[in-house]
Amino acid sequence: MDLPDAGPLWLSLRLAFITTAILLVAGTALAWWLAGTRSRLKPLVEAVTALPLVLPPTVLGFYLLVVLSPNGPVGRLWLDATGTTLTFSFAGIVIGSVFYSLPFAVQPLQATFETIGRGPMEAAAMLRATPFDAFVSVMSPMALRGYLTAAVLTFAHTIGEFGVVLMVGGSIPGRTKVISIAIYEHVETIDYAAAHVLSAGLLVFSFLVLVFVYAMNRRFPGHRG
Amino acid sequence: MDLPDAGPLWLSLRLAFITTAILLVAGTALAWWLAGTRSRLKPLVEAVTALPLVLPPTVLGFYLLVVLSPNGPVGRLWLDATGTTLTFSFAGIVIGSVFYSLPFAVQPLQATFETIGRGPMEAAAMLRATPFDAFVSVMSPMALRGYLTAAVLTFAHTIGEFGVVLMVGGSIPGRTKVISIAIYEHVETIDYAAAHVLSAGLLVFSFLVLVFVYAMNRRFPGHRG
Amino acid sequence: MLTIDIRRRFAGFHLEVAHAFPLGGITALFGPSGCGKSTLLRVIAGLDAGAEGSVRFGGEAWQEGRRRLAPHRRGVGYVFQEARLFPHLDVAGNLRYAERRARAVPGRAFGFDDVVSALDLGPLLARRTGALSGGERQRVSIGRTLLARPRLMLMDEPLAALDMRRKAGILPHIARLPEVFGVPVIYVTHAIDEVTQLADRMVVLSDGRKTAEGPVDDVLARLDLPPATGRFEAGAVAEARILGHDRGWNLTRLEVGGQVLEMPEVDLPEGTVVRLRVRARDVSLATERPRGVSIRNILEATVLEIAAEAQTAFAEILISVGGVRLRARLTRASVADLGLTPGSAVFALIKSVSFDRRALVPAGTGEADGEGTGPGTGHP
Amino acid sequence: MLTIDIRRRFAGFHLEVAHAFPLGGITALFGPSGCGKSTLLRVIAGLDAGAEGSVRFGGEAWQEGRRRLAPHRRGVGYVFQEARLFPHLDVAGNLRYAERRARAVPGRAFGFDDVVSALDLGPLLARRTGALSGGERQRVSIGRTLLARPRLMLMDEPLAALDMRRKAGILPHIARLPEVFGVPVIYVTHAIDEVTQLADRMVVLSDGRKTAEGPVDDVLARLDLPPATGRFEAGAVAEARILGHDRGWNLTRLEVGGQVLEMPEVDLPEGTVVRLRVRARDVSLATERPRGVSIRNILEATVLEIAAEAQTAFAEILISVGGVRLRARLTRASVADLGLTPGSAVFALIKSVSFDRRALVPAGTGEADGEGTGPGTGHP
Amino acid sequence: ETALVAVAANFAGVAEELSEVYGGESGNTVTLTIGSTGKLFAQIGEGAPFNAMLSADAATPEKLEAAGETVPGQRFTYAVGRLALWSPDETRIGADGKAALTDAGLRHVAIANPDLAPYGAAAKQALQGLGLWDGLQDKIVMGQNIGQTHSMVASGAAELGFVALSALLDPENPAGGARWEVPQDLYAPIRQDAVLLKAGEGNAAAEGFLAFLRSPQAQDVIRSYGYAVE
Ligand SMILES: Nc1ncnc2c1ncn2[C@@H]1O[C@H](COP(=O)(O)OP(=O)(O)OP(=O)(O)O)[C@@H](O)[C@H]1O
Ligand SMILES: Nc1ncnc2c1ncn2[C@@H]1O[C@H](COP(=O)(O)OP(=O)(O)OP(=O)(O)O)[C@@H](O)[C@H]1O
Ligand code: MOO
Ligand SMILES: [Mg+2]
Ligand SMILES: [Mg+2]
Repeated sequence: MDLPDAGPLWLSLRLAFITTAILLVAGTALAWWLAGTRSRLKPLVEAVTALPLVLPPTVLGFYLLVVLSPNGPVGRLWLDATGTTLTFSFAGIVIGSVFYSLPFAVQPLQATFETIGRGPMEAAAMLRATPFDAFVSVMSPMALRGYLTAAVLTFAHTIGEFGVVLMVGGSIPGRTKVISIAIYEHVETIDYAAAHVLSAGLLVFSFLVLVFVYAMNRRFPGHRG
Repeated sequence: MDLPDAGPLWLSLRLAFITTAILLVAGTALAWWLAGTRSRLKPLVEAVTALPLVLPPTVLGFYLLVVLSPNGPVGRLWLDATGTTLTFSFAGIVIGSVFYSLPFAVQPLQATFETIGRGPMEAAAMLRATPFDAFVSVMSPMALRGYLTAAVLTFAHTIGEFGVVLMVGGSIPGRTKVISIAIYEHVETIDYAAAHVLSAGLLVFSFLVLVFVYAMNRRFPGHRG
Repeated sequence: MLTIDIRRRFAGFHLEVAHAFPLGGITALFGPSGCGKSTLLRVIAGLDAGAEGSVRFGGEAWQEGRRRLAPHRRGVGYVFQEARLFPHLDVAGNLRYAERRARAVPGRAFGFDDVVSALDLGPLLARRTGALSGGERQRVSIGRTLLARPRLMLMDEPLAALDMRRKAGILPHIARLPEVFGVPVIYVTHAIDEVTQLADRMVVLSDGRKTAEGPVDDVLARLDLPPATGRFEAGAVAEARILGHDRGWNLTRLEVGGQVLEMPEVDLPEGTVVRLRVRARDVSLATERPRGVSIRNILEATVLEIAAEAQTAFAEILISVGGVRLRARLTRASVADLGLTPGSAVFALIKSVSFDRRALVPAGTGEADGEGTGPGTGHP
Repeated sequence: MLTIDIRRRFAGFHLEVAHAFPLGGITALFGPSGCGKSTLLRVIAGLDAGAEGSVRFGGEAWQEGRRRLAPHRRGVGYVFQEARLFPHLDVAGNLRYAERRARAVPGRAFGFDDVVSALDLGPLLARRTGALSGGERQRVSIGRTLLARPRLMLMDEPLAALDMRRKAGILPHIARLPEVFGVPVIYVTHAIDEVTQLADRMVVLSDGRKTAEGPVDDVLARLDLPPATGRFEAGAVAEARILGHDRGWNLTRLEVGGQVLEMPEVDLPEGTVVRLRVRARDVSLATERPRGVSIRNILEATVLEIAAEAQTAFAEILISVGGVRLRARLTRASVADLGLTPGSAVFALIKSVSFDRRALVPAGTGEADGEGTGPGTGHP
Repeated sequence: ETALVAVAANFAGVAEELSEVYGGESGNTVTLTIGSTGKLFAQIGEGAPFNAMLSADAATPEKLEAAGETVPGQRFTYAVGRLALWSPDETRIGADGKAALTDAGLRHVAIANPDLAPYGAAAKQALQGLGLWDGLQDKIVMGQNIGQTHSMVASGAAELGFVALSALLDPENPAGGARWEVPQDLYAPIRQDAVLLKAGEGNAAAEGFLAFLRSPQAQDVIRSYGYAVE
């Protein structure tokens, strides 16, 4: 057997890193708003953030495809702005992944923010920290465990997910064919040996990454009792 | 158009309820152990609980199929014990869902337990509460937000997921053909109208459930700063 | 006896204490911030997994080496320094939580309502714990612990957040715990007035070591303790018998060492024997009986001992009033001016108003070991 | 001036206070637990979103109706009742956090090391905040707030968790804040001794309303305040001039109302004018000059006023010592026995040892409005 | 020149070999993207950049043509799939496949979803032809495509399954066990059609590859995988 092509793995890692990065930032904003708001809209927004999970990935991918394609509103804008289509492009699968993994980032962050409460932010404000400064320098390190959870769930889920990415991205080698699609295709085309190798590699690699992350978290503990 | 068959929806709801219930219990045990342990194994176990996410669902389903089939170790035991196969049964897709959604339950719970710390448990012990009692009567209500997150992620993900369920369950109408598979089939067979109806129904239904859950959570707030 | 012999090592701090706490009355654990008081309580409660040594409660081994009896089986109550109310329950919920888990104490019922009224918790019952002031939180915490009917109460600076009036309202209840519940109390504080008002005995910790122990007044009177420990509050305790009351002037007459002493009226029947705390700084001495002074208590006494404190203005004089030992704190200059020496006959002048409500020491619930006798004991 | 006129309504509690705090010196906010002290501080700091009314700091409008200036722009420092250290930083990290965000105060540098040594934080610097004792936590919190160089310090019972010696070590630093930093302090406490030692003025809150305000001794002397407010500590403050020291006996002689008084030696030069607190309960009266008593201070005085307290043993007598007003607390019985009436000539007997270190009142840092003059002001 | 060609999963292995051969001969590069037929249809409708499509059926290319997504007149059948009943357990299937299907110890038969997959429709027809369809209802489990169906059997979870003969004959990776090639009269031919998509108009690589598929050289390869050709 040949050595499997490393391309899909790099693509997956890029996708997962970018998706995780975007979601940690955007998810933070949304989670922070949700944790602090007294708006009557809060339960509605909370429900909406969980909705992407409810649809089967392929089906969600289908709707995203419709929205992002040049016939759709978003795809049209993108095409006019960049001259390229959003569907079947790396940018497109990033958007798909971000949308689909949104709950994995928002929910743990919100839960952590709410559990920590406003006390530390108040203390920081009394030391002249602006809300943004206080958030960055106090709230987020205290919420480290929540960030870890959000990052791990988002990252792992983006690595493993393929329904949305396949639909929106079209499995184009080098552009949108990520490792999960590659493995999926090996199984579908009954090339089990290749599937085993890739799966084992992916599992071992992910395991090592995760162990490293968790071990670091243990060495620099955040807020513990 | 006919009214869509309600069978897959009930099946999905049953599956999601049972999976969520099992995971809230089992996930609690695991998350509690992880939050409290000083074992050197902790980062390893933490990494392992996130691993199911890394594999594409269909591929994970394939491996589960191997393990759960009568030729596999678990399936053999089950067959000997019950006379029925685990694969292509409701029990089998429950196991598959539980396994796949494990991280969605364990991670938010662990994060919440760690953020709360041991103080409240100590206080309860000083009021003669056994560890179990203290956990049930103090820790878990304080961790309400974490449970909510775990339940919503698990429930929604189980409703929407179909790769694992499809593989392990074999899409048997009335037994293992859940709503996500039904919607998927409509999309694949280019019956978009039916897919839209089912998707819209599922979204609206899920949205209402989620809004209700979040609104309740707001009316009976747990621990807020 | 609660017998401990424990070690706990943190980076930069080492606690090593052996002590036997009688299971009766109130023992104050006193010492400066950071000396290890809370740590010691945690070890006794079984909350510190890192401690070594032995903790024995009567016949029960609570800790032997690193083997520990689970905290919830020890039946100790713990009022934490930071209250630790359950945020998901309202105030009533917190109290009921404890009540439901209490062990019945036959005979000596002390119910929810009693605790609520004693601690004035009524207006707070429906409150979320997040909506309590600092002092309110602490009162709820005390009430909650009481309702669990512990066999041993550990209290970690429970009154630090309370104002003087509330303190005064709660102190008597704490003082009566050993009597009412047969529950011994170990009471951590750095407030010497709480020690003098509450405790029968005290243990002084300093930097992780026990530096003094014994009856409160003996310890407070020790000359080798650092002055900040409470020299200002030091004094002696005299046994006194109530002779009668003067309702018109709101005074109570007592007999001390065969002589009569007056203090603001207390509500105790004639003949009661009480322990009266007399602060050294409230005692003046005279070589002739003064006349026409507002000071009502002028007792004949003999100087037993004089300890001048070098580098300070002060001297401490041990006197005998008909065999009862009292202390007087004077300036060294006065000692010289009056020519006091051991053996001098003097008059001790004690202002009646110097007896505030702290003056009466709860008549110690006996240092007898409470094992098996107290109503709260006898279950695991 | 910090001028507030605010309302805050909770279910079951209603705070409504209008007051003008001079921006200089230390104002004690005093009142029983639950009276609204912390709530008032939170409103001043801008942390309470539900308050209505106005808060004006000098020329700046901090709150007008429900429009509020963001808390972090107010430049107030807040020592919280529960410390609120940042758990993800060690002690040094907590201090540096504040230091980095401080506004430079030209001329009056007061660095990290000064704070560390003043509060004895050196041994704690590398500690996790979770590994601090209750008192240690509070010291770090005070240090952190100082290092942020606030324009106004709000302190919520900062010393409740500290022992007497540590308290004594820190109090002078707090007392000097207004001088050293030009930073006014509003100091919440229920401990009357902290009020008497620290504060120039006090505001008494009771159940959400301001019930008294003014210089500390005036307030404490008011007869209409509930006795628990600190009657026991009440007294009068007399202006006194240091005449000289008796190094041999460690005594200092002062002139009060043209007469001489002795107290334990204080380290102040001859001629200094000080304010001396004399507790009413430490003053006895006599109709003839006693002889041969250890009480060294026997001052000629005239009775001005007698207030008997019904239902109690006590009476409070206002006397004049050469024009200086002092208070004496006697039993009503003694007043009758000595036949005291306004105008009686008496001798006031004051034990020298009754002057502890609390006796000298910091020479008030001037009630002048500090706006624009203090180094900490002038930025938004 | 390069072309992006969408291929139905069941033909992916053959297509790979063919694209290599074609690439070597023509100098053009053909990149394959694999998908289920339904998904590919949706993607093409939304502007997927595929130049050509090798469908698993005949109906989808027809629909694409009707929708105007193809270069008209280029549709042709590149392979005819054949159905096999397969078990990894050699003893499961004897000479008569029907006997294996009526064995009392049989718990599950896997087929592809007849609504989604041509091989599934064929399997259904075959079972109906054998008169077993109604009787086996309890035992039938379905994959969404022929690949999943194959996995269900390969894992041992289903004792028997109707799979693509091509998957069993893969020269690199021949399947063991026992098989029964379903008589072709039991099901309508599984015609797999190819079309040139609009995006492939004028793309020499795509047009060339489709032409190559019809060459005898390519047809030999296709046959070697167990497909028939027309
Ligand atoms: N987990 C820990 N790790 C390291 N040092 C600790 C830990 N817990 C406590 N200490 C240190 O041990 C010493 C004793 O702490 P302890 O809390 O027992 O003091 P304390 O006497 O209760 O003081 P306070 O009156 O201020 O509450 C302190 O110096 C504290 O910093
Ligand atoms: N969020 C809230 N909701 C309802 N009531 C509240 C809330 N916060 C405070 N209170 C009530 O307001 C009153 C004043 O509280 P505050 O914390 O200001 O008291 P405090 O004077 O600081 O008391 P302490 O000395 O005990 O800290 C208390 O009765 C308290 O229970
Ligand atoms: O290749 Mo198919 O679409 O599973 O018959
Ligand atoms: Mg402590
Ligand atoms: Mg308060």
